[in-house]
Amino acid sequence: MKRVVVVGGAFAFTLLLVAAMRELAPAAIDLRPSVAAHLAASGVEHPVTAVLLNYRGYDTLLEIAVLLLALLGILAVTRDQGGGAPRPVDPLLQMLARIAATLMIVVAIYLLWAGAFRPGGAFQAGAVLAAAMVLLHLTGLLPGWRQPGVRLRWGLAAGFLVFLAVAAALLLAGGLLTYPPAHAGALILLIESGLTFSLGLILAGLFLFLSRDEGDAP
Amino acid sequence: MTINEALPLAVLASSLLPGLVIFILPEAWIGTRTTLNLFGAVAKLALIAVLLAGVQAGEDYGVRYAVLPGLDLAFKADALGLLFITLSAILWLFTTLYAIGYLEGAPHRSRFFGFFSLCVTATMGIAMAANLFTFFVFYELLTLATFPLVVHRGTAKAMRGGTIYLAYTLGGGALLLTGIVWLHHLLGHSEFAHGGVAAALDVQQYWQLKIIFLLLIAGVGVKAALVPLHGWLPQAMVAPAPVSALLHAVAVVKAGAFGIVRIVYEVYGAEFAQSLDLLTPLVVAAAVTIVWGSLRALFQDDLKKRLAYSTVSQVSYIALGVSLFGPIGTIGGLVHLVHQGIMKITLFFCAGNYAETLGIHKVSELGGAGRRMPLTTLAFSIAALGMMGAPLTAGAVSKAWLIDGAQAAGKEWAIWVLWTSSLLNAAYFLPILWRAWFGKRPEAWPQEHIPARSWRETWWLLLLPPLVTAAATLAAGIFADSPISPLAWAKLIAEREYSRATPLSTSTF
Amino acid sequence: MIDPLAWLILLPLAWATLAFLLGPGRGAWLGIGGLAGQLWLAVGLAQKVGAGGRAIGHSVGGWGAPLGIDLAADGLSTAMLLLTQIVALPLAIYARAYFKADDPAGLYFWPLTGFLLAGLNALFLSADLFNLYVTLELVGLAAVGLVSAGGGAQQIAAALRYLFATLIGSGAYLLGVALIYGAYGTVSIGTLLPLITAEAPRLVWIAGGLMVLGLMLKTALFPFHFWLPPAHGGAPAPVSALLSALVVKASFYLILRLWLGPFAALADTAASLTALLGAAAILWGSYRAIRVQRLKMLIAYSTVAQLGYLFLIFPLLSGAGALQAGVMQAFAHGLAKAAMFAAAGVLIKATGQDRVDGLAGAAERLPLTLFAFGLAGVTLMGLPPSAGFLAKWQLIEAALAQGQWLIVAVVLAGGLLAAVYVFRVLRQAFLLAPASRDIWPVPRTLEWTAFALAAMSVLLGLRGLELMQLLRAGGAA
Amino acid sequence: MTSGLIFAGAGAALFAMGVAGVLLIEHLLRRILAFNLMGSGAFLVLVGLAQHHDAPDPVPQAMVLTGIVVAVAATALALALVRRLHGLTGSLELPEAEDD
Repeated sequence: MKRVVVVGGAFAFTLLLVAAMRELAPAAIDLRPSVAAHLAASGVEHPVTAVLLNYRGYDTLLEIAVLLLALLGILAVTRDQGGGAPRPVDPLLQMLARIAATLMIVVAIYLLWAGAFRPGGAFQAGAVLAAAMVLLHLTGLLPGWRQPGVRLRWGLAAGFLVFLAVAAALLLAGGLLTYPPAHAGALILLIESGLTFSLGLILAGLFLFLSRDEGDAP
Repeated sequence: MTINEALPLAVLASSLLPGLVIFILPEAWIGTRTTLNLFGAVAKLALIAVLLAGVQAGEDYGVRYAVLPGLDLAFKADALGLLFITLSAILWLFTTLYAIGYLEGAPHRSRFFGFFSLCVTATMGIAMAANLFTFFVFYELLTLATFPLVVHRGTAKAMRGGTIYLAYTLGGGALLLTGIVWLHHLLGHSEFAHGGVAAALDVQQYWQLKIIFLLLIAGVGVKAALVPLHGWLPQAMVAPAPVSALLHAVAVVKAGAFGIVRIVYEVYGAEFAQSLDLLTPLVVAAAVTIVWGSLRALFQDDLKKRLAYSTVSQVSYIALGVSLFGPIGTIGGLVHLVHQGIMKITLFFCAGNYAETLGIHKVSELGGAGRRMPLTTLAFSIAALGMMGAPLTAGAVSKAWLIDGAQAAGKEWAIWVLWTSSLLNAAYFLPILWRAWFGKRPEAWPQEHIPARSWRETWWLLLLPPLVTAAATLAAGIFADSPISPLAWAKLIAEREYSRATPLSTSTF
Repeated sequence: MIDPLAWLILLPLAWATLAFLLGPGRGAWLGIGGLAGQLWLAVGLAQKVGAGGRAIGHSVGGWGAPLGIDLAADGLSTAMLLLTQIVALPLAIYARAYFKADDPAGLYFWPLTGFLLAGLNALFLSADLFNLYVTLELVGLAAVGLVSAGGGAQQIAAALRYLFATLIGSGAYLLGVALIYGAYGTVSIGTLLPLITAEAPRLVWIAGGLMVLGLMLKTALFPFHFWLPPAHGGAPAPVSALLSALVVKASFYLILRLWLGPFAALADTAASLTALLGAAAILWGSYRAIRVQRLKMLIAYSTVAQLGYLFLIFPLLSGAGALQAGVMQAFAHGLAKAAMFAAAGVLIKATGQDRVDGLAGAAERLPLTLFAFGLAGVTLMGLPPSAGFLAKWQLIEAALAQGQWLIVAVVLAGGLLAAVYVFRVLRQAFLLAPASRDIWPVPRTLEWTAFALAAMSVLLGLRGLELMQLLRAGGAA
Repeated sequence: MTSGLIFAGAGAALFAMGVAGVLLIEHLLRRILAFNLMGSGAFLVLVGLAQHHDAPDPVPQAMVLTGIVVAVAATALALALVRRLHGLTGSLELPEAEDD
């Protein structure tokens, strides 16, 4: 009964929504001209990166906070159970993984650099870094993480702290995340570098902290 | 802040501050607690003396401040308020003395006296409220502060009594609040003023005023124990004797009766209420309550329950006097506010003495108690005779004025009600007196806690308060015509109420 | 010059991160210090907004809406900011004494709480629909993290229910935002205000419905309340207090903000239905609170009921006084419910159990805590003198002015029902205590912070003038 | 019907399917997947509807990037909770709510 109601409701909702979408006239406001007009002052050349880190950089600041927060939530709920011994893995696989991981670090650096003028950026770069770490973990080269020590904690928080420090400094200088056009490029690169590093650790942590949980136990 | 603004607040503070300090005092600090209590009570009396003199000389005492935009917490010490304040403050002093004796050695005394002081503070606030909003604030505070006292003993029976008390009073509070907010919405304020404020409204709104009157009277009628809203009062007699004294004489039922007075005279105005035909139903309700309470009292063997039903009946004398349109009835009602308090508190003190000293709780156990405890029984007899309206007592004065008032208002049937009630009073009080003085003394008292020592039949702290209030019962009757009697003050109030024939318009605010 | 708007967001973010760097279980003083600073900022902001009588804004990035994101503090958002810091500071002091060093529930309390408060402050200040989505998620995930921290199976299950509810809620909100952007090309509230009219295309109506429904789910309005009692009743006391007092208010605030702002033209149609759900919440929540055996479940169901009052104001918003009543109720409930959960935490710590009828002995030994519970109860019952009473008065008056008798009746009935469940607890104080009962000693700080919160909920009832004047500072964004 | 509108319509369908999934599916991992479907639907609507008449708009694209990160965070937290629940109860379904 519940199933019929929910599925029927979902179907009706979709139809209603699509019908309503088709009636839609062009939007009253078009932001593309103003995105383009201020691109020169934004410090980056790619419009999406400009929106992400300059025009709506505040969204991104809070977004990183959400990510760090999710990691905290995972740490708070996870218990150290010691985990099992690393699984025996084919040495050939391990060698391939080492090579892949090295390449992935290079790719991450490229993505970070490319973000300024084409699709790419800190998040993508961080995701590749994290993937490298997960790969190493799965091939038995990197053990799962316990409750983080002080160095790992700094590593996890560094990117957000840099972002926060830049935001605070700019706020003292005038306005929250109001980059002076002359230094916008450098500041954004600084933020992105920090983020790439920490995002890599955080995203990897989402996997590696959980991998030590007793959920693993048979 | 001028002296005239500070004095009403000082009256509140004189019981609020000792009360708050007492809450945090350790249980064993008996001396400090007693000193604080008595200091507060005496200081309050001194402040009230100043106010009495000032009001008689025509001074205005009042203070207000805004709680919300357009909503003021406002106090005034006028003649009517002072009548109630003086009564409560004097009786508070004696009830405190009595309670100190009564609760000696009992647990939770800091809690008890803390809430006790809060009760009196709430009563003072009710008496000095200058608008319905302030009145309601303290009216509900009184409910909250009395609940812990009613359930003080912590037994299942006490809890049941307390729950019933809360159910009635909070329910009544909800009705009262509805009426007050509604009126506040219509008028834009809820101030009290001589001659009333409601007449300023349009004729089209009169039907709303009638419903509001019903809500307001039902709200205060719960505490005033108007039939059929009286059910809590006999249940609440599970409380310790000083609390019963507080409920019946000092604070709670009086707050209800006082509310009726303020609403009739200073919200609607007697003449306006009369013109809306609101007073006649109130007279009828009061008359029914008077007879019903007395009838029920006849059949109670439990002494405190009999006294409780007697209160139901007697408090409605006040409502009756107030709703008899005319100054004479007003004087009768107002003076009974004081007289009933003095007499009923004496009766409860004495009932407490019987219970504490000899373990007597029932009328049927009272045989010969008068010979064992002559002074207590003497005080009881004076107060009981006063309740019947015997000559030379305060009760006689109230009754004479009420009967004259009924005559003047052309409501002869009300005289019959009063006489019927007096006969019923005699029917339930005289057997008690007879039994106590002349009944057969039992082999052993139910539970003798306190042995007699020479002339002292019980602790002096238990004995002194009923003797003083019994003496006051006689004094208020014999010296009724003196300028400092309750009667003289009631006349002053009636004079001020009826001298202003035209209701005040709201523009004076 | 210190700009209070942006610092109210950066400060908690900063101390949360630093607390994380200090390590598990550390950072209490950092949090308390940071919160003291936040309170100072919020009070300063309130003075500025109140004195100026108009909203204060801040364009993040210096671009200005619609390209950039705007922050705005008008009377309503300033009031909510004030409430948040006022409630959170005593609770932080309480939490420091509550969590023992090795308590698994407290290991990440400080950073999670910091992010929670940053999310709340950012939410109250944001004037951008998409940015509000991010703040909603920040608040929601922090709250779920706090509920689940160190918990057993029941608590984890409660956290998961809460998580799914809050994710569906913010998902619906996000779809609404997507439709709005599709229709108008902007998500800035200020820019949208003149664009959305009663003749808006059907899609905008759907968007408004989705957003409001999603937020109702996050506010646990009846019948979407199912997730709240286990989550609030199962978490550690300081967390329950933060959640019940503040977190559910955030999504309510957002509904109010949308209702009064961009969707004002569409809102009338749903007002009666909203109030009806509010009335049902009051009756059902109170009924459950009267029946349940566990103290914290009682308080949690009381939250379900008290949230109902907030939704009674929607049909009255066209007249005077309804917004004021809503904000007063938010303050009254926020302070009183924080006090009540704090007091419950003391009672549970002292007796080692959580049943209402097992408290008789504890009450005698912890009179201050019981007094705090009582004062908070007075506020919840709406009895004078308390902020709850003023809220009730304003609500009844606003309802009378519009002839909404049903609302008057529900408010009065709700107060009486609240009395039933509050006195269920209070009467334990007066029962004859069982002869022997182990009472564990409890830090005095816990008792006094609970009392301070309760006292504030009562004292606000004696002086609500400034708060109401603050609300006059209008002009969103 | 432009390509943007097709994307948006598909997004609406995905969203509805996701919600139905979260409501109906007891198995927690699949419920988390359903939630992700729901999020993807909303992102598709955001990007698709915005370019419904015209060329791509960078603003909703940036918003979607932000939204994806938030969804990743929520998914990770949900997975952690589910694993913990599994560790404690051995079950991948929610126990009956304890209402008292």
